[in-house]
Amino acid sequence: MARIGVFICHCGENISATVDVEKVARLASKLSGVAFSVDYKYMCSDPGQTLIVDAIRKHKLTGIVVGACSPRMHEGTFRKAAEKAGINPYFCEMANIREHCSWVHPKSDETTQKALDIVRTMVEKVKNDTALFPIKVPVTKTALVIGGGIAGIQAALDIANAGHQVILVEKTPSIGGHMSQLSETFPTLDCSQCILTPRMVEVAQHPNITLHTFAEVENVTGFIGNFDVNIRLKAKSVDFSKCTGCGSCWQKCPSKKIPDEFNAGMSFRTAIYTPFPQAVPNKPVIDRANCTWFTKDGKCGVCAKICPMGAIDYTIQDEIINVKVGAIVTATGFDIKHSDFFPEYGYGKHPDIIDGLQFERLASASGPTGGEIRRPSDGKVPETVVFLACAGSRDKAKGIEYCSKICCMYTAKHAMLYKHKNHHGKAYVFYMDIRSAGKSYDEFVRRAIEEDDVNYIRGRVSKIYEKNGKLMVVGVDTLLNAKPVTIEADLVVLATAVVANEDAESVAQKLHISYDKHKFFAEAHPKLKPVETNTAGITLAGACQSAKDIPETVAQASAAAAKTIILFSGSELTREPVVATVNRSAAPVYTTCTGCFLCQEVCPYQAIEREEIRDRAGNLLMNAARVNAGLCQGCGTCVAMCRNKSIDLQGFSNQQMLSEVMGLLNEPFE
Amino acid sequence: MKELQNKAAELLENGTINLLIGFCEDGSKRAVPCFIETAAEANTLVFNQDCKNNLSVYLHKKEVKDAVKIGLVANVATLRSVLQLLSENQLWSLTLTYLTVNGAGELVVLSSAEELEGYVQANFPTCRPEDQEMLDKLNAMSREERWAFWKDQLSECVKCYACRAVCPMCYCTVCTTECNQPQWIKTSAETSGNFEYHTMRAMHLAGRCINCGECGRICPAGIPVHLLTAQMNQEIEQEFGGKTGWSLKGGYALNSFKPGDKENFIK
Amino acid sequence: MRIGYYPGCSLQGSGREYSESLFAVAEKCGIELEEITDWNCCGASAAHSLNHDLSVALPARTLALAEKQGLEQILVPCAACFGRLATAQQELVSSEPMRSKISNYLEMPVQGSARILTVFEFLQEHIFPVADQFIVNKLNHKTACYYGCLLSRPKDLTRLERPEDPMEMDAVMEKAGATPIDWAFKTECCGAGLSVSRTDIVAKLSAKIVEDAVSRGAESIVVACPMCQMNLDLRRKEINKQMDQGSDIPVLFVTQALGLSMGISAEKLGLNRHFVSTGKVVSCVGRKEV
Amino acid sequence: MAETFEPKIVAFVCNWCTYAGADLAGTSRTKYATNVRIIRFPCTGRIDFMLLIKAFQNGADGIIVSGCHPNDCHYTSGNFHARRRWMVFKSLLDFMGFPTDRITFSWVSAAEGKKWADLVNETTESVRALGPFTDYKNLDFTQFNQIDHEGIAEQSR
Repeated sequence: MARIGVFICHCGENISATVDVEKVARLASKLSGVAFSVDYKYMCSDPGQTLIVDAIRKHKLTGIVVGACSPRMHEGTFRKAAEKAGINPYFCEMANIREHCSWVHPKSDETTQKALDIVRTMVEKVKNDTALFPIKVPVTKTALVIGGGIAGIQAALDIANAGHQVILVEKTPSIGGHMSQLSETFPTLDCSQCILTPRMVEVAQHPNITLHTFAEVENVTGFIGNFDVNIRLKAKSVDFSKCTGCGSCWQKCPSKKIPDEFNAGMSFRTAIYTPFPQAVPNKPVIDRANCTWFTKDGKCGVCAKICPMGAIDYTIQDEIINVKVGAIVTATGFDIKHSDFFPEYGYGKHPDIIDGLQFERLASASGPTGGEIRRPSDGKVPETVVFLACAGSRDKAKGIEYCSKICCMYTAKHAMLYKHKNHHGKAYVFYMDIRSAGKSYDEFVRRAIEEDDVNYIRGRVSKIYEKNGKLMVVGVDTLLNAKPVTIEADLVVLATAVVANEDAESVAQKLHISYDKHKFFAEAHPKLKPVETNTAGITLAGACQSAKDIPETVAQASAAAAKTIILFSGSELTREPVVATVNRSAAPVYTTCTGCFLCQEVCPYQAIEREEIRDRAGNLLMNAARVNAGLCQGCGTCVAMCRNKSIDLQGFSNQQMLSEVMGLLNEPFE
Repeated sequence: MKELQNKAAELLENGTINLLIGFCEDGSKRAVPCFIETAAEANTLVFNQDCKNNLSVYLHKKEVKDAVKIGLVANVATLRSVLQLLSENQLWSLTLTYLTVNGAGELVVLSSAEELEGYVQANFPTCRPEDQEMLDKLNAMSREERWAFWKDQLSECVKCYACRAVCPMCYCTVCTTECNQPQWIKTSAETSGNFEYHTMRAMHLAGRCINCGECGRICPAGIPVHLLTAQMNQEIEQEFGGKTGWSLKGGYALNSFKPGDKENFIK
Repeated sequence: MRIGYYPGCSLQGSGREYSESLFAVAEKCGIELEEITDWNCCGASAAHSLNHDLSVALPARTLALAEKQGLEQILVPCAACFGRLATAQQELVSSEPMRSKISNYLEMPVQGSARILTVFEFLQEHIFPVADQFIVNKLNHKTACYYGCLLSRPKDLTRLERPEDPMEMDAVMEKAGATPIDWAFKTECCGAGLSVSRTDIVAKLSAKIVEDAVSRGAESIVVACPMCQMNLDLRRKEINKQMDQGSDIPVLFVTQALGLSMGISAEKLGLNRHFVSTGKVVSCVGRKEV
Repeated sequence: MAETFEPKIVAFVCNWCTYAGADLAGTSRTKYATNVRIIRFPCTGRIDFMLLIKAFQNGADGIIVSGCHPNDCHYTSGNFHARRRWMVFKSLLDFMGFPTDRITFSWVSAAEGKKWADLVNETTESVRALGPFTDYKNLDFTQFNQIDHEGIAEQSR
């Protein structure tokens, strides 16, 4: 027999001002199953909670209803109190008589009546509460980090330094990502590679980190704490155990006309190559799509002949390895639009209209021009350079409404670098707004404008066309007496929009994480869970979630690492027991589930699995659904979906919800 | 007819099937379901216009399931229900062979799910004219008239659950009507409870019912309950597309969605 | 397939040679154009900026008449007219209330169902398939295809494949055996309606266009809009004043050029109606490769 | 002296959007009709149509069903599934002649305290205009009446 305690809170005046709390408490005491009822000034205060604890003990209460504020406010508080008093915390329900009653209605009998109704409803619910216990899930303390850019590197190092195993997967032949392509970094203008390469080496040498370059995640199954991942190690065609990275192979490779990704297509590389001098690992792979041996079957083979260690092996095949991990950090990075995306700027047909990454390479000491800024078409040093911020970004017509965030800063940097290298050159920047929020960011931009006299023009550029050797940049100066301007430039740099990787969608589908309409991965909550995804155990780091600069990326990477380390802090993790369950009973019924599996489709978390129920002899008797408590987030869509109520949701069970409805509508009594 | 009998005999003979569910005539020459286990009995088989029963409903019965290799004499409606059942992961333990007679009056034997799917899609039935007529009539009525109609009809319901028993899609071992914790459906047969039951039944069958019409035909009180699901199916097909009992892949309208689904009824 | 034809005011006045050449070419290819009986002003002049309902009602009447006439396709050569008719059609089709409102005004039903063809669509779909057999001589010369604004914007209406750098007219000229140049002012503004009120502005803007075309070696400018043609041709004296050294580059309608390649006589194509002599182009006909 | 009819309105809402929206209405002290009683679900996907029937059966005059706007669902797709279920359920009730104007479906986000208040007020007004929901009760009354008649017939013989 239920013995329910009802505790009505005045919340100072907040409730008692419009609700006759004494009356509510008095009438509540008459409700069936209610053994004790009281009102008090501040239930959430220490004395208030003590009052509850004592009452539970004294009156041997089996459950309590706290008539106070919203459960979203204090449910936790009062459940703790209940637990302290020795009853299962899930026998505590809150009747929201403040937000939903006293605050929104005037002082009146109706308001008091409503408060009582709400209390009565929750009394009915609590009578049907069941003891719930936190769910424990075992955890494999190894993390998978996808992507070897600065985000992946940072996350991997943090997790590894906390003493956990890390598997780092990078799809290109070297880690380093876009950051390794950058020349200098804002707002300090320190050399990107100088700060990055030590980290890369650290990763390579870290005892807790297993590095797989030239590899991609094939598929992911399992759930938080227990992911099962297949990784494809693409055929390198080079036996790394033998290779010393001497480089004679790529020096001799005859196919030399392959656009160099690292230099943003502004130079060429060979078919067997290491992406850049500081690559980690610093050993070459064969790009089979462009290697004569593979394209013109068996022709060439120079590298094999030249290699002193006999490390070249054309027969190596892709290999799939299987790993078990407890958490996954997604750090797959971003891409940018290229000049061919802009019809108004000539569909990229002009070689001297380049994007930001290409400029980085031009300005980089390790770049194709050795750090001298020369234009691609004829290698001349440009006398006038025009920079266009917001090329594509914040432009509905281009389908990119968002701000790419980093462009304002790197455009200022680019202009600065150009001016530093060519004091007499002219630099113009067309911009919409300057978004330089960030530590010493605005100072940086001001410096470009004031000290390096970069000419900032507030306006857009409608078109660029070539006229006797010059690029005519036609735009508008919206400030002062707004007028159209045309600038004759030698080089134009488009700060093109930051976009999600081409394969972002397929990656998201492999990981079962959601993504926004621009294919950036979606965080679990825009404010309070900016690092987690909707799939428990998978976190996000860096620009795969949204455009970010380096400090932000590193911060988020460390945050993702922290989340992972928290998950690894115990040998098993505990989860809220508000999850769905499919009933099971003794033979010969086993379960009322008919195994139609129509519920599988509606689960956003792939939490509903197939269970084969067999007899002792091992004969298959029936198939039935089973909810994986590790994956279930407790939305209950499957419950409402199930025709014969074989699935139920703990904490919001059919019995509970129905009795709430009934309780609500039963006529009150005096 | 002879052809059918011979084929049945042959299948039973060569062990393709251990049990044949079909029709034979009872004393008063009415076609009734029969279960044939030996080739010898095959000559009692009949298959004609008044073989209306949807025999697929028997496939849920344990004693039938035990035969494992089963032949089914079926009209298109029945075949549709088998298709739907397969798409809902039922009948997994059975090996089925289907005997039917096509429009040209020739015997057709289907021995695989794929063949079944092909045949059903090629001979897909449309809504029975008499049903369509009723639906149109009801839809033309005013809200109050419809309410009066169903009130009147459902007050006749005695909750015998024949409509449930005869429905191949109602294969739940325990039905919500039998749930008593909580008690979802009033056990007594008063009209409000009947309304409750038939609403639930229609909701559970909406987008799954294959419109064989058995529930309506069987109802001792003569309530046209089959119209509820028929109407629902039409609306669902219109709103979300997809036919019931059409393919092995299924495609249940109520466990899927499109972000752009109709929501003009939502404030 | 019957094809309706809506001339609008220009093609009966300042741009007569446009319709003359259009009909000449159509006739050559054995295609009949059916003028919409009792058609009225498209509202391009002032109506559309003064009264929205009127801006829809005017073109709507023409569309209604076309429907009554049972026309499924209507060719609207004039860029401005096309803009108005297409815009109105879009409104009619997208809004049932608007439809009923307008048909009330017109006192006749209107659906906006007929397909409105730009001159490019007409040429591609109806002339191209048969053109080759009629093209007798190549217009061997460099030409600048000038589209202007109304034929390229807004892009959902004009349906050009690449609005910022259209190629439709270039394709026609290639067929006619000319060499379209890649230039920068394809879709710039010629000054349009300011032709009379602010000739000076027209001169400035048009000068840029002529200048770029000439500087890139074009020997003719080809247009498909009567307004563009008028500004670049009629206003040449003022334009030349804006340029270091003037130019006598002729400005043809795309249909005139195509007509020439089909060996249709200059008179029939109305080439004599221009202010800037078109003799140069005529003389290019059949000339050896450039 | 007939006083104005005060309808009983039951609101089935999801925890993350509409319940929070109602909380917001509270914290911003937005006043609205006292007639509504809220029942909290984790997600609109959890709301079982049977509960709506039960509510009506037990004397609710009107019902509000509300959750997150499309694409805002805390569980990404619960409200999309709910939307279809509602659509089918509503048309079934329509077909059976049930007065579906007593059910209001709505999207109310956690930020729309005002919208919640308005929704409650409008629904209260419209349901008040419809009057008490008797159709359901009458279902059984008519039966009793019939039985009753038969009883009388018995005696009169």
